[in-house]
This record gives sequence, structure tokens and C-alpha cells, in this order.
Amino acid sequence: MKLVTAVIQPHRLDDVKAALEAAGIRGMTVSEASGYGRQRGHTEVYRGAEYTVDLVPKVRVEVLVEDEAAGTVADVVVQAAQTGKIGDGKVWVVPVDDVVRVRTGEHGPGAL
Amino acid sequence: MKLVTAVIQPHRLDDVKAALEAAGIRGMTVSEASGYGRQRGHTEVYRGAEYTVDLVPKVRVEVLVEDEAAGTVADVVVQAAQTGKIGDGKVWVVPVDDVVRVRTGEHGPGAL
Amino acid sequence: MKLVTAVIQPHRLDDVKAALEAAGIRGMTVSEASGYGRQRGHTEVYRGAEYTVDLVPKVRVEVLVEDEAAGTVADVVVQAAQTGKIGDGKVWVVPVDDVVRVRTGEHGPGAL
Amino acid sequence: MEEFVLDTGNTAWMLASSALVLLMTPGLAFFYGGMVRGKSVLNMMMMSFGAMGLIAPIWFLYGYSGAFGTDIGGIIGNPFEFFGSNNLDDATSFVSAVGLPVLVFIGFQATFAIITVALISGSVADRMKFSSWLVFAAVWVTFVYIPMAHMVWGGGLLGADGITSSIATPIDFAGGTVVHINAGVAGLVLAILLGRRKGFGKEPMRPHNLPFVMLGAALLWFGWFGFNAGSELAADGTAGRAWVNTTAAAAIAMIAWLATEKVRDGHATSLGAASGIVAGLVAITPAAAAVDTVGALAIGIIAGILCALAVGLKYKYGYDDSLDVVGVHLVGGLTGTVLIGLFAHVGDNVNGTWIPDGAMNGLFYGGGVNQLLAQIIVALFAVVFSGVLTFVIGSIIKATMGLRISQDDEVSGIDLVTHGETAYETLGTSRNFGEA
Amino acid sequence: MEEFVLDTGNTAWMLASSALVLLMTPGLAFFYGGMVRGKSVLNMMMMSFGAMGLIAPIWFLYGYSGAFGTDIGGIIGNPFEFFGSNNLDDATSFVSAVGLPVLVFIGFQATFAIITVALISGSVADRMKFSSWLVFAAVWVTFVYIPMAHMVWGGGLLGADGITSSIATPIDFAGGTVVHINAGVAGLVLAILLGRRKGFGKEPMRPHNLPFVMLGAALLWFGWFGFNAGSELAADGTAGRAWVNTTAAAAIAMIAWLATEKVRDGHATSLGAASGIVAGLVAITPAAAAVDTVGALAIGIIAGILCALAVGLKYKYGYDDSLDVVGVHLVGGLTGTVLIGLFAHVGDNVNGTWIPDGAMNGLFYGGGVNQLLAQIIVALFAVVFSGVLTFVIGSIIKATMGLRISQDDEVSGIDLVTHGETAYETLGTSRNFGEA
Amino acid sequence: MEEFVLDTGNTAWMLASSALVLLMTPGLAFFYGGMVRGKSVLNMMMMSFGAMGLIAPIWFLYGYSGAFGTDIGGIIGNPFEFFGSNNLDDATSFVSAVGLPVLVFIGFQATFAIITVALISGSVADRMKFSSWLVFAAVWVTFVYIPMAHMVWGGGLLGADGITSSIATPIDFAGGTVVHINAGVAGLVLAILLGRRKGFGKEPMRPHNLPFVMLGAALLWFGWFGFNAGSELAADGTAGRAWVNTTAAAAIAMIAWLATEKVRDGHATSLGAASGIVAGLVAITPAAAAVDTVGALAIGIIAGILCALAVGLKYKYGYDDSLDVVGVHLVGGLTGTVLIGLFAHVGDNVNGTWIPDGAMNGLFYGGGVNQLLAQIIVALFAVVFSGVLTFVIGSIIKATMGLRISQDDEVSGIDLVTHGETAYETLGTSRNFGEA
Ligand SMILES: Nc1ncnc2c1ncn2[C@@H]1O[C@H](COP(=O)(O)OP(=O)(O)O)[C@@H](O)[C@H]1O
Ligand SMILES: Nc1ncnc2c1ncn2[C@@H]1O[C@H](COP(=O)(O)OP(=O)(O)O)[C@@H](O)[C@H]1O
Ligand SMILES: Nc1ncnc2c1ncn2[C@@H]1O[C@H](COP(=O)(O)OP(=O)(O)O)[C@@H](O)[C@H]1O
Repeated sequence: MKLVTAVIQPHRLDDVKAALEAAGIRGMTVSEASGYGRQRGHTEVYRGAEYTVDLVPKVRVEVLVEDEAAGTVADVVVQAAQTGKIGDGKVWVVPVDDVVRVRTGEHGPGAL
Repeated sequence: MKLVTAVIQPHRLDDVKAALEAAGIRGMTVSEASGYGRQRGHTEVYRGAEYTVDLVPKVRVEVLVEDEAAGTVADVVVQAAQTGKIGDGKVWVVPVDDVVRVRTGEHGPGAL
Repeated sequence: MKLVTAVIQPHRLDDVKAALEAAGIRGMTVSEASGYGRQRGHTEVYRGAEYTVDLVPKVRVEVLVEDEAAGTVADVVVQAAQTGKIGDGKVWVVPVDDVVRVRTGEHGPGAL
Repeated sequence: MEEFVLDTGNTAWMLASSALVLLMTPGLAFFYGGMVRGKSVLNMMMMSFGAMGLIAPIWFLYGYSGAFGTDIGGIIGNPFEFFGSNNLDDATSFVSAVGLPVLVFIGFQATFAIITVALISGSVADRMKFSSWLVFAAVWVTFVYIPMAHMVWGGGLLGADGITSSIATPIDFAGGTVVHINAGVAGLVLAILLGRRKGFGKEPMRPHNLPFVMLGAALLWFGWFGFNAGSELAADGTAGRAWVNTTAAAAIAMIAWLATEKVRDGHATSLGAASGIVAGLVAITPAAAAVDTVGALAIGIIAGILCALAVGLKYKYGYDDSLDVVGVHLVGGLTGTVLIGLFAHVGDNVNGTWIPDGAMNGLFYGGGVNQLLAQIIVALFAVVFSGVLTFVIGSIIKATMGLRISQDDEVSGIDLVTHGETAYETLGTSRNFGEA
Repeated sequence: MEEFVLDTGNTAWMLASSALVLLMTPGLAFFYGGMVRGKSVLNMMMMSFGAMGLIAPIWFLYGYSGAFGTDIGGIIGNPFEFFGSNNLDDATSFVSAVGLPVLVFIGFQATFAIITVALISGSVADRMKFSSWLVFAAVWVTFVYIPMAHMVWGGGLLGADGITSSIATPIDFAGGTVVHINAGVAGLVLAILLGRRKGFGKEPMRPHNLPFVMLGAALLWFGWFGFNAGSELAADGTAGRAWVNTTAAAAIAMIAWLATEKVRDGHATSLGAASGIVAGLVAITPAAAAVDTVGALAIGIIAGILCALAVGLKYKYGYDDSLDVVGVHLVGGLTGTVLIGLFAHVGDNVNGTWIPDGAMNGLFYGGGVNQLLAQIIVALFAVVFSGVLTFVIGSIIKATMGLRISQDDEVSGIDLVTHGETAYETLGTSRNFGEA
Repeated sequence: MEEFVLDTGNTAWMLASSALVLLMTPGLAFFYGGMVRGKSVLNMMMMSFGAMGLIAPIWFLYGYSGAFGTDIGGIIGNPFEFFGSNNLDDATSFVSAVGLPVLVFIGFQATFAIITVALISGSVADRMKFSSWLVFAAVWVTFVYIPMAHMVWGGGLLGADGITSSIATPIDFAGGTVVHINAGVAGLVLAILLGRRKGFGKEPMRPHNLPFVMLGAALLWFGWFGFNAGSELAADGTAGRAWVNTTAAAAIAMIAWLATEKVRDGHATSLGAASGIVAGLVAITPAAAAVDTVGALAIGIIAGILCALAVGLKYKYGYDDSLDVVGVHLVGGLTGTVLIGLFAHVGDNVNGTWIPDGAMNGLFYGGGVNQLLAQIIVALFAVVFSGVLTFVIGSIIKATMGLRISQDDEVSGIDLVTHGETAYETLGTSRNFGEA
């Protein structure tokens, strides 16, 4: 199994969720993050002093999938999250040894 | 070494912490997350309009362990987090190449 | 490719960011976390009752790198984050099958 | 020659009342600010604060004079008569009979002009250009609020000798038409001119901070004592009547709103409690001293239920009155204004009530239908007057400087884009980052 | 025939005081709301707001009449006499001597009934059914608060001609027995009937928002000027004495609480500062105009220390008085009520102090032990009266509709389950999600 | 023998004003508390609350007497004369002419002493030992505030018969010198003695909660009506003038600050709106009843622009006046104090204005340069007096108990280290963790 992790623009989350659902993905885990990269944060001025905020808000989406689905899922996310502007984010795939469903104790692909 | 990641119901965290401690685990990292899955969020009505909140609060627990402990640790977490209701979450295991303890610079199992 | 994850003291983040930048790293993802380990949280007293807060604030930094850079990057982070006190945190390295840049759809090292 | 006899008691109450009403606008900033998403709370609050910044000077320069100066055609007072709050004379002023220095009255009235403008901002949440808001505020108060205040309170078309003089003197104790119907209609027109927020009707857009909404409702209730009991301009039994009726209506409207929600949606929400309070306060405003305790409770119950139902209309008709200026202020204001025609009750046994000369008891208290008719006529007049003028002003601004920020900016959040700030420290500068 | 002579100054102060005391209940909502966990802040606030919604109409309908109507057996006034705030006559009213329209007094008293009920809610945090709370509030105010108010202020058993008439007239300037002992005992009884929260004594259950707690304390202090200085019912030197004593006691009690904490726990906390302020305000309430400045400071110091120690008792005895209604209001109320017996001081050289006919200086000021005895008797009577009746009311509700939500719902959070809301936008709908 | 004739109207207004000014200090706690990072908000608020706890008892014990007792050398009043607020006589008091019980005046003045001390805390954010702050507060109020209040208001060196008596009587209606210049200079000196925060000038240190800053600004504006209009000590037309001028200056200063920001930085921020309000309020304080409406607007505009520019100075000169006590209170206080010399305007046609005997119209209103000179002299005197004494007091505390927490503690956050608390529930105890 694989873990597909995507760090995306927050306002793309709804589209990514919809695209994954359309692709038959039934579960995912989402969390808040901040990104640092080519996209530079905005400049803020507080009472005459100027600062650059270099961490910009992002959302992390994690999806556990069977080995053969990893590529498709990554592509689905990329397509749904793409705006073409700097800062769109990254998707990466990591190998997973085992998955367990807490409710049932089931192991392996059936636990997804 | 392995990284055991668990996404669980927030109110099970205390029991999971206690169970891991009992199993001899001396460290872990915890963070907030939101889950999307079979468990559907509640419906909210605001001033006459109805919405479904489809992301439900979860907690993520990460534990780095030696290879041979991964299975036990996953089982310990599953047992402590289980309520038997939909939404109990997932546990997964990922291979880890190396671990370093920041304080000492120590590598490998001794860094756990 | 590898994913280097570091859980560090929050107030070391600025130095870690600077060190990574100096080492030629152009991107990273940062998020909030809580740590549980040898470093025990502080004790709080509320209206006569005493409690130990056993989860202490940490920051998680994730950096995707090419295989050969993983060791260096881990070392750079360890050096920048080190204060020598208990609770400095951990750095670990996980293998990555693939990385995609969302903006362009590019795969592999070029997507970093 | 008349001489001015200061009444320190009345003056003390009006100084306090003026401060109370001024506090309502920041209260509104929290009521509204808590209701929007975290990315536009500052802009929401800035619309209220901006109204304070602009309207106060306008009022002291020509606003008071335009509303309470010598009548010109029943529509407006002479704006130059007391320009700069000069040429005032306590002995001959509008309020000399109650021993009140006229400057205190000017201050009191300024706070009404401010809050009326601020109320409108609820319908334009998240998407109106801040510069256009400021221009709108200044123009609207000049061409809509000041004439309306004159017509109702300054001896114009909606007063004792106005368009309903052959039927009955209209009753508007503290501003049902001038403030609430006026702002409610303006909010509706602006919402339509602006168009809907991206995601309206599809995304929850939940209130980001409900305790702030409740703080706002509490400050509004507190300040409303100045608004209603202060509108007596004296510390007497009629002020006491207004105080009691205000509390009775706000309290029971909250319960009525919660009950409506509970029946319809299954939950009694804190947003409903806060909204119900405001609905009750709005509805009792014109009637504050014109009804007895039971009348106040009746108005509160009816307003609580009607407004709770009315806030759903925007989804049906598709106008994005984001924070329910229409559902609460227009509907509540109309409810109170019209119900006076049923519940007005002055007479033996009813301590403290008061209605102006030429007004009469309501239909339920033996006064016949005249008062009801007069109330309806005035309400309709106010709806049309405010609607037409707001449409003209809004359209001109839309055609020239534009009313709305870009959709990208709306998605990014107006706080960041327009004000260069975010309300709370977020990832990247939070407690846990940077310098720990 | 008597004639009513309006005093606009006194009326101005009482209109303002009434508004101030009304604001205390939202203040309490923040004081309590900040102290609970983020998952039950809305419910906590709704218990206060719900009290406002229910108690105000009750008071205007039959509450005032029940407390201040013609005495029936020393226990209650005739609830039908002024039903619906009708049949009032300013000239013959309770407050005609100070030139106050009786409606203003009715409004003022309504705010006392509201806050007393709201105070109780602190002991039932996180777990009481909202419907049961509303029923409890309405029944309790009817059968416990109204009689107690009558007995102390309306000419009943705890007044000048009451059970202590042969010893001394009890002193309760602004409501030590009626409000604080009464609510404190009721809170204790309800907490016991409800049982402990899941995790009580094991988990920290830290305040989720300490600035809200401080906001609440500040609004309470501010409103308390209406409560204490307003209880003089006039704008005079005695009101000034109450103002000064209130501030002195609140200030020094904060310092005393912080010092106690610092010695015991090593830290002076903001929760302690907020709590100390309230403890001082509670304790000075019955004594507000009966002691001199030094007496006020002494009462403040003693209350600050005692209450700081008393809040730990719940862990020892195992009752879950969640937000310390007992530790602060019962202990503080008893402290103030009893210490009057030591510190009451009227006489030359002490500007503004006042005690009723038949009361005397305290033990430390040459008055002997009589006043102390009278104070203790009244306090004990109030404890027993409130305790027994609250137990009966609470038990009946428990047996019929039930008092408590399910444990699952308590774990999920009462805000979500009961009110269908969460206080703040959380993961899934936050600024960073959905429409960015 | 003189007899005291109570004026209930004036007394009502002063009781209300005293409550309003007391609320300013918690308002300041939010204004400042919202501006710091989340890890030091509680300490920031505790400095204000601690000032309330300490200064009120000091004032009631010897402070009032030291400020308003029989003059000793033009510098201070006899602190033993009214020790413990005893030996007071309404008939012969400072305020008997307006029918005000002297205790009410003592309470009113207490609130001024409290807020002045609390204002200073803005410059020491995040890093001052709390124990040293409390000691500083008690010592500073004794040796700096009380003499300054005496000199300006108690018949000392800065009053009618003081150092400028041959030029003109200085005008300080409500506390430009005593409160704002005094606190501003003290803040500057303390900031220098303490040194800069770690990261000053490099890290953003953004306000962690801007709605709290706006809440603070709103409560300050609200309370300031008590401060300025209350300083008339009566409910009359001059109080009305002060009310109107206060609102005019605060409003337009907000707009002026926003305009300055917009031109300089491209954004009109909510922090700027809140700061502009306070700048306008500070500047109009000494001039509140001495100028006409246009004068008030002019002072507001000038103060808004100057203060908006002045807050940048700390980066240039490298002192860490963290929350701009200097930029807003010192610069605003000087601006208002000096501009009186230009804008003072009493005469026909200007309703409600007032200046003391021996004062005259400003340069722009035909009064010549005398008043301007007198204002400048008094301002400079206050700067030197406060600067030197604060330096001595601060240096002694620094040398003995130390002024500053360790840098490690500063990095960890003073809330946690000093008060053993964090303001909000954070990871590890949040809604999502523990008992969910
Ligand atoms: N090497 C990296 N490791 C981890 N996350 C990265 C890395 N590079 C970029 N990111 C994440 O991807 C986001 C977008 O990257 P950025 O360089 O701004 O734009 P783009 O990917 O479009 O070139 C960053 O905000 C960060 O969260
Ligand atoms: N494919 C997945 N990838 C990542 N996380 C998942 C996946 N499926 C479920 N989860 C996580 O597990 C949680 C529980 O899943 P759910 O389907 O609701 O119940 P259950 O696991 O009991 O069948 C989800 O809220 C989500 O956080
Ligand atoms: N086995 C583990 N798995 C995951 N995270 C861990 C583990 N052990 C420690 N950590 C993380 O590292 C942090 C520091 O660990 P700690 O034991 O307190 O100090 P040190 O690493 O200096 O010995 C912890 O707060 C936690 O976030």
C-alpha cells in the first residue's frame, strides 16, 4: 500500500475532495500546514515597520491507497489542485508496510 | 526502524497514551487533524440553511519504533483506541531509513 | 527521493529555516505539533488543583530531498535545532517513491 | 425672552445615554464580526469603525443642522443654520423644555446617525471595497439619513403635521423608521447591487467566533437602553417604561427565536439567541413607551418568530444579505412600526406610557384603525424613500469607483488584501513559531 | 393625598444602574464561558442568556409583585397586586421617598433576579440538559428567589420586623443573602444532584480562554457599581460610599487572592486575579455602605484569602462545583454577611455610611455582638431555606425530565450536541479550508 | 457656616463617570493584550489589573489626600489630612460648589490614578518581572503621579498660581499633563532601562488578536466620556461640549491615521484605526472643553497624523517602546497640550466652552501667544519631572530586585513562566485532545 500526501492551496481543498470522491476514494485525513517555497508571503507593515511573512497557509491531504492506485490518485489530486500559479504545492508517495482499521482490527488493503 | 502513525478519535488519546506508556514507549508526537470517511459529519443549520460538516476532528499520533516493535505498537494503539463505532480511524506503518536525536546527534535505534 | 521530517523546539524554527536556506533548500512544509517524551511538561495549578501538562509544543518541518542529500539535510537541521537540552526533538528520514509539482505536473527530482 | 433652566438630572441621563448609544456601534462590530469567516472579520469591524470616524464629524458639521434646522419643504432642515455646531442657543433649542443643553442632544443624535450607517454593512460582508464603503457612508448619511431624521423627528413629512396628519400622528419613539427600516432597505439594495459572495448558498460560511457574536448582542442590548430610554430625553417614568419594555421585548424575542429554531431545526443555537435579542430590540424601538408590558411582550414574541423565519428568505430569493440586515432590521423594524397600530396603549393604570399629540391607542386598545393606517403609510414611505435613494447612490458608486473587490481577493480574504492584516496570528507567526 | 415629586438626578442614576446590572449577566457569561473547555463555552453562555430571556418576563409579570407586593405571612408578597406591572402608583410606591418612578425600580430589581439565577449555572457546567436548566430557572426564581427577596427587602422575615427584630435589624445593603448566599447554596445542591463531570479531578479541564475570563471580571466589576451604589436608589453620598467601598474591596481582594496563590502554588495567575475581584465584590455587597474604607479593605482581604482557599474544597469533598459558585459566591457571601457584624461603622467622621434603623455598629466599632448575631442568624436561615427548596426543585426535575445529558454527549461536547454549534470555526471549516 | 446642598443630577453623572473611567483600565488591558504575541497576553493584562488592585487602596488611604490635601510647597498635598478617606466634609470640600459628595470625587479621581499607571505598561511588554512591576506601580504613583495631580489640579505649581501665573493659567481640562505626558515619559524611561525584547526590529511580533485591540479601543472611547465629560464634575453644557469634542477628535483622528497609513504603506489597518482613536482621545483630553468643534477636529487630525508618524521612531532610535506609549500618549499628550495655545476658543457663539480664570483664547482666536507659552512651559516641566523621577525609581528597582525576566523565560513566554498559565488552550489540552 502507499500513502499519497498532498500539500495544496487551502482554497483547492473542496475540489480535491470532490475529485477524490469521484475517483472512488472513500477516506482521507486532512490537516493544516504552512508552506515555504518559491511563493513568497506577503509583506505586512505594522506601525511603520515592514515585515515579510514567509510562511503561507497550506492544507495537507493524506490518502492511503493500494499500490496500483497510487499513481492515479496522485494525478487526480494534481489535476484538481492545479491553478498554474506558483505555490500550488507538492504531492508525494511513500511506501506503507501495513494499514489497520481501528474499528475492526482488520489489516491490509481491506482496512482502507 | 518504522514510523507508526495513528489517526484516532480525539477522546481516545488519553487511553492510547497510557497504553503506549505501559508498552514501554517513551516518546511520541501528536497533532490535530480532520478526518473524512465513512463516518459522516453532523448537519448544522444556520439561520434556516442546512449544511453538512464532512470533516470530523481527529488526532494523529506518530511513534518511531524499532522494526520488530512495529506490529506490537500498532496493535496496542488499535486496542486502546477502539470503540467499535464507525470513525475509529486508521493505523499505518511506514519504513524509516534513519532517526537522529537532535539533542545528541545520535543516529539509529539509540535515538528513539 | 527522501522525506526528512524534523520535530523541533518551536523557537528553533527561524534558525532551522535559515540553515536550510543556506544549504540550498528551496522549499519545506511546516506544521504545529505536540511532543511527548523525556522532557516533561510543566505543572499547572488551577484553583488549588495541580495538573501536569505532558504534551509540549513542538514544530514539525518536512523537507523533500534527493536521495543523496538526505543525510546532509538531516545533519543541517540537527545542528541548527540543537540546544543540548532534553526535548530538542527528533529527525527522521523516510523513502519516497515519487514527487509531483502540482503547478506543472512534473514528476521526480525536478519537482522538488 | 425665554431663559434656559438646566436640569442636571435629565442632562446626566442624556450624557450617559449618548455614551451608551455610541458603544452600540463597536457592539455591532462584534455582532457582525463574529458572524463572518476569520478571513474577513477585520474588514467587517472596520466598516463599523469607519462609520464612527466619518459620520461623527459630518454630524457635528452639517448633519444636526440638516436634521433639526429650520424646515425646508418638509424634507430637510437648513444645513447651514447650525453649521459646525455653532449659533446654538440652549434657551430656544429643540430640547430646552427638558432643561437639556442642546450640545448634549447633538451628541446623542450623532450616535444614531453612526449606528444606522454601520447597520447597513451587514449585508455587504466579505466583498465590498473599503473605499467605496466609506464614500457610500458619507453620501448616504447626507442624502438619506439626514432627510429621514428630519422628516420624522425634525418636523417634516412624517411628523405630526405631515402626510398622515388627517389620520393620526405616527409614533416612532426611538427610530423604527429612521434607523431600522431605513438601514434594512439600504442593506437589501446594496446586497443586490453587489451580488452574491462566491460560495453563497453552497458553503456553510459559519460564524468564526460565536462568543464575539454574543458579546456584540450584549453590548447592543446594554447600549439600547440609551437608545430607547434615552429617546425620552429625560429621566422620568416614561424613560422607565421604555427601559422595562426594551428588556421585556428583547428577552422574550430571544426565547421566541430559540423556540422557532428548536421546532424547525431541532437545536436552539447561540446565534439564534443573539439574533433574537436584536430582533426584539429592533421591534420595540418605535414602540418603546407607547405600549404596556403585555404589549411589549407581544411585540417581542411576534418579532422573534417573524425574524427567525425571515432570515431564510435570502436563500429562497437569492440575494446575499450576508448577516441578515433585512431579516432582522427591516422585518423587525416593520413589525414594530406596524404593531404599534394594534398595541399602542396609553391611559389610566398604565404607568409611564406616552404617545405624541394626535396619536391614539391601537386597534386592540379601543383606538380604532387610524393609528394602524398611519403607521403603515409611514413605513411604506420610508421603504420607498430609502430604497430609491440608496439604489441611485449605490449605482453611481458602482458605475464610477466600483463596489466590489475581485473574486481572487475575496477568496484570499479581504482582511489580508484590503487591510494588510489577519485578525489572529496564524501559522507562521503563531505562538509556536518564530520566537517560540 | 400624597403627591409624587420626581427627582431626575436619582432617576438618572437608577436608569444607568439598571443598565449596568443588566450587563453583569453577559459579563458572567464571559467569566464562566472562558473558564470551561472550548467544547462547552456556548452552552455555558446560553445558560446566562437563557436566564435573561426567561426571568425578565417573569419579573415584569408577577415577580416584582411577589417580592414587593403586600406581605403574606412574612414569606412572600401578593403576586397579583401588580401583575403585569400594572396598578402601579408612583406616589404611594416603595420608592416614592427618593423621587424615583416605580417602573425604574422594577427594572432595576429585574436585573438582580436575572443575575442570581445565572450565577447558579457555574456549578453545572458542561453537563446539564438545557431544557432542564430553563425549567429550573423559571421554577427556582418563583419559589426561591422571589420569597427571599421579599423576606429581606420587601418587609418579610429577614427584615426589620423579622426573626431577628429583638436582636438587631440585619444589614444586607445590596444582596449578600438574596443573591450570593442564595445562588451559592443552590449551586452546591445542583452540583451534588447532577454528579461529577467525566474526568473531574483527573483531567486539567483548563480554562479555554483566559482573556474572556478577564473580560467577564471587568464587566462584572463595572456593572457592580450599579448593583452596589445603585442599591442606595439615589445619587448621594451614601452611593459614593458604596462606590468607593466596592472598588476598595474588589481591588484588595484581587491582591489577597494573588498573594495566597503565590505562597501556595508559586504563581500569581490571571484566573486568580479575576476570581479575586469577584470574591471581593461578592463580600462587599451586603456591607457596601455599612463600613468605612478600612472596613471595606479588611473585608476584601479576608474574602480574597478565604475564597482562594475555599475553591479547593470541591476536590477534597468530591462535589463538582465546576466554576466555583460555592467557593466564591457562597463563601464570599457568607464572609461579607458575617463580617458586617464586626466592621459595621456609622458615625461622625465616616462620610456617607448608612445602616437601617435598628441596626448597630459592629463588634470592632463598639456596637457589641448583637449585629453579629443577627447577621449569622440571617445567613443560616438563607442557607437552609435555599438549600431545602433547591433540593426539592432539583430532585423533581431529575425524577421527571432528567438533569443531565448522556456521557457520550458530554464527551462530544454539549455545544455541538445540544446547540448544534461549535464556538469557533474548527478544522474542516476554518480560514484555511474550504474557500481559503 | 457653609451648608452642603446635594445636586443629585451632578452626582448621578459623576457616579456614572467614575464607573466609565474605571472600565478604561480593563479596556486598556485588551487594547494592549491583543497587540502582544499570544505567549504574553496574560502578563500584559495582569499589569493593568494589578494596577487596579494596588492603586485603588493606595488612593483611598493616602493618595487623594496627597493630591487634594492642603498644599505643601506647591508640590504635594498633606497625605495625612484625609488618610483612609476620613475627616471628609461635603460642605467644605473641593467639590461642594457643584453639590457633589466628596466621596464621589475621591472615587472618580482614583480611576485616573489607576489608568495612568496602567498606561505605562505598554512599553515594557513581554519582559518585565511582574513583582518589579507591582513595586514600580506603587512607588511611582506615590512619588510621581500624586505630586503631578496636586501640582495641576490641587492648587500646586502648575495651576493658576503656579509657575506660569505671570503669563497665563495653563489649561488641562482632563489630564493631558497629569495622565498622558506623565505616563508617556515614564514609559519611555522604563523601556530604555529595560532594554529591547529579543528579536525587536527583526521579527514581526504581530498583534495576536486584533479584535481584542478593537474591543479595547471601543471600551477606551466609551470610558473616555467619563474621563473628559466627567472632568466637568457636573452635568451641564460644558460636559456636553466635552462629550462632543471628544467624539469629534477621536473620530477624525482615526480617519487621519488611516489616511496616513494608506499613503505611506498602502493599507488602512484595523490596528491603525484603533491607534488613531486613542491618539485623538489623548490629544483632546486637555482641550476637551476649551475648543470649539472645528478646534476639536483640527486637534484630532493633527494628532492622528503626528502619532501615526511617531510610532515609527522607536525603530529609528532603537528603544523598544513595545506598544507605543511614547508614540501615542507622549506625542498625543504633548500635541493636545500645546495646540490649546492655538485653538482655545471661548466666547459668544461657542456653546459650552470653558477655560479657567486667567487663561485666554489661543493664538488663532485672538488671544496672542501667552496661552501657547504657558502650555509649552507646563508640558516641558511635566516631561522633566516625570522623566527624572521615573529614572530614579526605575534605576533603584533595577539595581535591587531587577527589572527583567531572563531571556530564556522571555522566549518561552512570560505567561507560562511568570503566571503559570497560557491564555488559550493549546495543543495538548485543546478541544480536540484529552476528553475531546
Ligand atoms: N522541498 C520541499 N519539501 C517539502 N515541501 C515543499 C518543498 N518544496 C515546496 N514545498 C511545499 O510546496 C509548496 C509550494 O511550493 P512553491 O515552491 O511555493 O511553489 P511551486 O511548487 O508551485 O513551485 C510550499 O509552500 C511547501 O509547502
Ligand atoms: N484512505 C484513507 N486514507 C487516509 N485516512 C483515512 C482513509 N480512510 C479513512 N481515513 C481516516 O480514518 C478515519 C476513520 O475512517 P472512517 O471511514 O470514518 O471509519 P472506519 O475506519 O471506522 O471505517 C477518517 O476520519 C480518516 O481520518
Ligand atoms: N519515539 C518517538 N516517536 C515519535 N516522536 C518522538 C519519539 N520520541 C520523542 N519524540 C519527539 O521528540 C520530542 C523530544 O523528545 P524527548 O524525549 O522529550 O527529548 P530528547 O529527544 O531530547 O531526548 C518529543 O517531544 C516528541 O515530539
